[in-house]
Amino acid sequence: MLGNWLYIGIFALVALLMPAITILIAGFLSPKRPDPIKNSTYECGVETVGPNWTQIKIQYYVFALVFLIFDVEAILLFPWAVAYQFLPLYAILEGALFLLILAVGFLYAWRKGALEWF
Amino acid sequence: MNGLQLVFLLAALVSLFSAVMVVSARRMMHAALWLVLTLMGVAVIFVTLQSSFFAVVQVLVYVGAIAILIIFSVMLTRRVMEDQGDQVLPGWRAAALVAVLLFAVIVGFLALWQGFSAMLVELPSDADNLLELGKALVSPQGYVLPFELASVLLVAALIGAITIAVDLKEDQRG
Amino acid sequence: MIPLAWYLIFSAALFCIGLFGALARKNAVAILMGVELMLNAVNVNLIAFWHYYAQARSAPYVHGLAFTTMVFVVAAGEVAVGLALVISAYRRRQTAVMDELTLLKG
Amino acid sequence: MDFLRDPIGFVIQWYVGWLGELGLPSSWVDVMAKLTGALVLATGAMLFVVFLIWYERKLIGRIQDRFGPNRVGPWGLLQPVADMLKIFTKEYITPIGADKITYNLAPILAVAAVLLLWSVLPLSVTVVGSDLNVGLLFLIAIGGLGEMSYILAGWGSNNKYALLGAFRLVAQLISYEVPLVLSALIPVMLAGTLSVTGIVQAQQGVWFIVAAPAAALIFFIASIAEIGRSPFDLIEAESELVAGYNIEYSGLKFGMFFVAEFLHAFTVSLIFATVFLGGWQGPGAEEIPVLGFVYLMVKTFVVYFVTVLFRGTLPRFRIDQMMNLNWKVLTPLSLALIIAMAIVGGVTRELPVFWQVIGFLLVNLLLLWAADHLMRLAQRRKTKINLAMQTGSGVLTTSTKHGTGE
Repeated sequence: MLGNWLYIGIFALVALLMPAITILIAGFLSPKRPDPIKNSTYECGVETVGPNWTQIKIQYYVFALVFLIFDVEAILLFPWAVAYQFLPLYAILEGALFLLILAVGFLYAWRKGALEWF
Repeated sequence: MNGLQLVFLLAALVSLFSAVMVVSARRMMHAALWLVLTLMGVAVIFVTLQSSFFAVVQVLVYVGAIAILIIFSVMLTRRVMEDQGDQVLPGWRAAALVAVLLFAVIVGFLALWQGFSAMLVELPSDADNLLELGKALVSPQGYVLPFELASVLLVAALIGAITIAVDLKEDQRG
Repeated sequence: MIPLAWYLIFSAALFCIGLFGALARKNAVAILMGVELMLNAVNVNLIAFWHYYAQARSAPYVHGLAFTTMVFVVAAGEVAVGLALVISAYRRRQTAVMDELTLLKG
Repeated sequence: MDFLRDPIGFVIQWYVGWLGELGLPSSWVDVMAKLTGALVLATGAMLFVVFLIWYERKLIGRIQDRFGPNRVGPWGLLQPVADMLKIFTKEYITPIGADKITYNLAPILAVAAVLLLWSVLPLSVTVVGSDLNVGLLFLIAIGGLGEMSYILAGWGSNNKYALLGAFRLVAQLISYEVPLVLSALIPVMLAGTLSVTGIVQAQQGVWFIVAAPAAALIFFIASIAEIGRSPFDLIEAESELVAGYNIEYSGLKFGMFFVAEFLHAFTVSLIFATVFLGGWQGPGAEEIPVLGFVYLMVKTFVVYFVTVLFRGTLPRFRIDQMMNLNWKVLTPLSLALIIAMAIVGGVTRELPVFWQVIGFLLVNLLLLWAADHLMRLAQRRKTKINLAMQTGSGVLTTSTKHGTGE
């Protein structure tokens, strides 16, 4: 069990180091002639106005919220799905009930117009 | 000291350090990004406890969803002056004292418990645990009530949060 | 393998850092981050004790895992509603600093 | 003969044996073998991108009635190599006020998140990176980790457009992760395990795309959206969004996002082939493992071909259409699908496998038909409202709920 994770840990290190080293090597090969115009923030050639304080729309929050709810629901359902073949019928119906309750909340969000992109 | 202990210590140090950065960073965005690192460290600690399922769920739910939600909220509640100036209340010293005292009390009490010095040995395999967890979650002798209540709780959270967030928009428009 | 004590000390430290964050930070989102740290510490504790009790038995032992699942659910609900409140307060009063949200002081 | 039947496994065994003979302690041998495996697989995947770029450009060229790259090397095969050499010597331009750490971490994390997916995928019977018991969940979770790199890039660049592009992209990705996660539940239900190897083995008789075509379709569409390609390529809609989160990147740092995108497209095809098309399963794959690898690659390239075909032929979605497709079609459909399949599976449990599969298939097709029908109805209603609004005759005009926002 831990051996599997050891491989993933090593793989993660390799996966992080490989692009990092490639970027570093390319950094040695490439020229470095910075100047203020080149380094300025890209904004269609016009001088940037203000710091990058942008405020995003509330819609993003709502999508992230629904996503979070479904994600958590999925972690409850994954063990249920693994055990599915060993479950009696009433246990399967309990899982279905779980999803139906959630579907009610989803329908509410839909009716409320929370899923529209304005 | 063996390799596993080394991994644990590294993960614990990284996550504790970044947890300190979460509570002390001036810019909220940096605090949120440090929080991601803390959560990843905790995921590694779940791996050393041989709970693959929760290690992955930690990444999926905390890093993939909760951290993103927090980052979105940071972006939604920015004010130009917000990131300058003190980010802690005047009474932060008292809070620090409380935290340190609590830590001392917890560790002190735990040290009295005879299981404190126990060693954790490697479990045979945790493949079956997932299966057993799935059975327990829907069995009437197990956790079927919390399982269904979790669904209700999630729906309540969904409806509550959407009501708060979306109604407001209508207020502003009208 | 690793002593149980390490996990308990780690989770106590994480909990106390989170507590400090929840008590001392001005920004409401930061307070919620502190709460998330505390919940994570709870999870580490639950899984550590699950391992401690599972290794002593031969039959599968899942109570700690079921509890942890529920903590995940509660954490998700808490952060969803909490952040919605913060955003709502921010949009009404243009601030996310807790000290300035003094509507109830009258 | 062993070598011919399973060259990769043979080399691995020989290498591990050779390490053991060097007299290292066994734990070091283990670590060394794993390190080598990871290095070879990761390097191979990175170099494979060169070929993928050629393949895709050639294919897109043919679709658009062009030749595609055909100057450098035979059939233009060396074109991506030339491009790579060029991008290696390009200057890094770091914008003023960039958050250095996050800015530089983002391209690395983008590639790492994709590469890490390869660590749990079984390539043949004997070549299994890591048989994790939560493999499928791991794939989804690491896919989600990639989102973090876009946020890092958008935030680190200190540019309004980059930030907006990043958040738009992340909103898209997290939305499409919902049907992805939900439809991934169905193979888990059918296989009874989360391990990717277990899922492949469970498809010995019937591929899951036969038993659950609707789930496969949802998974496929959500996967294409996850890699952010056409028709979901709103992130790099150059004419509208100044290229999104990667606008401030140059040189190889930009190239890394590019590599990540191409590799992700292929990896997603690989995941789809593994989860729904039986992975390395095929006649004779058990006895001759190298055949399994060939089968897997053929299946993956078929899926990849379809994604490129999508890219070459479909116009881009508008963002509200894209969100509607996700929230109003795919998510409810996958919810209904899970409930229906769970109940059908529970009822037909006593029947032989054949009838069970027929039952699953019927439920899937029924739901697909119902979804199609409902979509048509909704479309018709919308057209009616639009017509009524244009002529200004109907009472329906009062129902203009779709405001312009704040």
